Amino acid sequence: MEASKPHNTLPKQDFLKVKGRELELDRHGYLANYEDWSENVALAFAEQEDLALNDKHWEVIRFVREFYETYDTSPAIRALVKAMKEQFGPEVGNSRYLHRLFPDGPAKIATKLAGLPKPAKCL
Amino acid sequence: MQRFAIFVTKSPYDSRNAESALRFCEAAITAGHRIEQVFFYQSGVHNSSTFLDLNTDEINMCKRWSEFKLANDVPLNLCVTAAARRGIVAEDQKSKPDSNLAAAFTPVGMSEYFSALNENAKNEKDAASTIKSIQF
Amino acid sequence: MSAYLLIISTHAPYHSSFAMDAYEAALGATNVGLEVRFLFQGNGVFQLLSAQTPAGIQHKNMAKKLKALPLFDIEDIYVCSKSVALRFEAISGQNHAQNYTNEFFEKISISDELEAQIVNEQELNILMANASHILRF
Amino acid sequence: MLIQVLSNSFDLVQSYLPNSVQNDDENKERAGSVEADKKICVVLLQDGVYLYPSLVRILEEKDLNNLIDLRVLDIDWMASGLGALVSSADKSGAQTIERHLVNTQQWVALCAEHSPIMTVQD
Repeated sequence: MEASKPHNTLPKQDFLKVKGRELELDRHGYLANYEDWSENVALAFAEQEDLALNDKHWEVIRFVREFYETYDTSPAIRALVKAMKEQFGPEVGNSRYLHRLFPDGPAKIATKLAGLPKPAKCL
Repeated sequence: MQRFAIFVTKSPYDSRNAESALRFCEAAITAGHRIEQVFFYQSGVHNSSTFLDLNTDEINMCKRWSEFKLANDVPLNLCVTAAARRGIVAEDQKSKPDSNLAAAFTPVGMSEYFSALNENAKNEKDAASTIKSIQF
Repeated sequence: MSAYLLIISTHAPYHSSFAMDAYEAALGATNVGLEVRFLFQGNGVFQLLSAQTPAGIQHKNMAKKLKALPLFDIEDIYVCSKSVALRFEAISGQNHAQNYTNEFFEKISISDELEAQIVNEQELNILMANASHILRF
Repeated sequence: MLIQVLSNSFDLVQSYLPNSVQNDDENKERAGSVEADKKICVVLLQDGVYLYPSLVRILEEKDLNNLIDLRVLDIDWMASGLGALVSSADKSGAQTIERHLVNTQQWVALCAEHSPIMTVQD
């Protein structure tokens, strides 16, 4: 008899290995549990993204985590730029600066490194 | 001639909301108006599901919308996030080999609807060119 | 008079997706440069209670989310005063209604920099009539 | 302004109707209103048709007929079966509803004419 096809299963779970621990990822490859985050998580994601983190990156990563705690929202790019401008001034709070730091999209990558959910596509 | 953009927010069968929307669209076109797009948001995204299975004496909204599009070439857009949250997926989304999104519908961002209305704002002086939004 | 989209949010935050749907529609609209004005009406005013603690139901805090509205360029925010008064009469069932209502108005503020505008019936009618488009959730 | 009513919740709909004829000029000026004094068109569809008898009464009682143009979509009205009830209860009722009924084409025309259009539903 033919084995039944397991087509009604939930998608396979992916994990991120950090210091011997396996952390659950969502289906976009973002950290599933915000509380699992540590600086090592950011470093592990940065390696995936081929990104060498410097102080400027860390400033943004910490800022988006703070943003998330304040507004319960993963910052989309426009809100991120505006909020950073308010806190750090126009030198840092502009989209060109952020794109230089995170060439694949500041909101998309910085939120990933910060252990937040992916910002909604349409916002 | 008036240009309309239609915003559908309710699931078919649960409510007759979408039926009224479609009736409006067809009557508007008959009267010489234009329907610029129909946008499906909230539970309205269920209108796009090919999994709808109704008897022949009941109204299948997915089929009706698809026929409407074929006849009138009106874009049927749906909010990709609202759809994903309700299990409506297009084939090209990876990790999901199956799709229940009918071919007549296009998954888009919310901006697709609002850009149309914004174009409106810019042409405010030209009343004939403004697009009117109607929610269902 | 500038053209604007009026979004009316009429549902309490956690029972259904309506509050989030209204919020995300507003964000989507400003994203393309459309001017948005946001009105809390009916049970929508419950979204403004500042002490929401939805951790137990594993939901995001709507009051916190609303504080981000100005970051998305939504700065014209209105609250229907009649909706507030009606609801707090119902909650108290007694003469405390006025106290609850006053307390509510003192405590809501979308952010430290931004006060919601309390509107009466006439102001509300004008706000609606002058809108280019209205979406009501 | 046009209000499409798809709900039969009376309180909900009433909250969007002007309260009485005496329009507050002071308020209007304060908000710089141009449009607010225009007549509001109310179109009842779907479950909204069940509000028709109550709305007709309210418009009479509050003398709002100059401010509100009440319309009922004919096919939804027919579907409801209210017609027989209204005309048997009140002889003039049958004539009144005739004046308020619109067909789909007329509904579209009203939408083309008015702005903005708001939909009230549950």
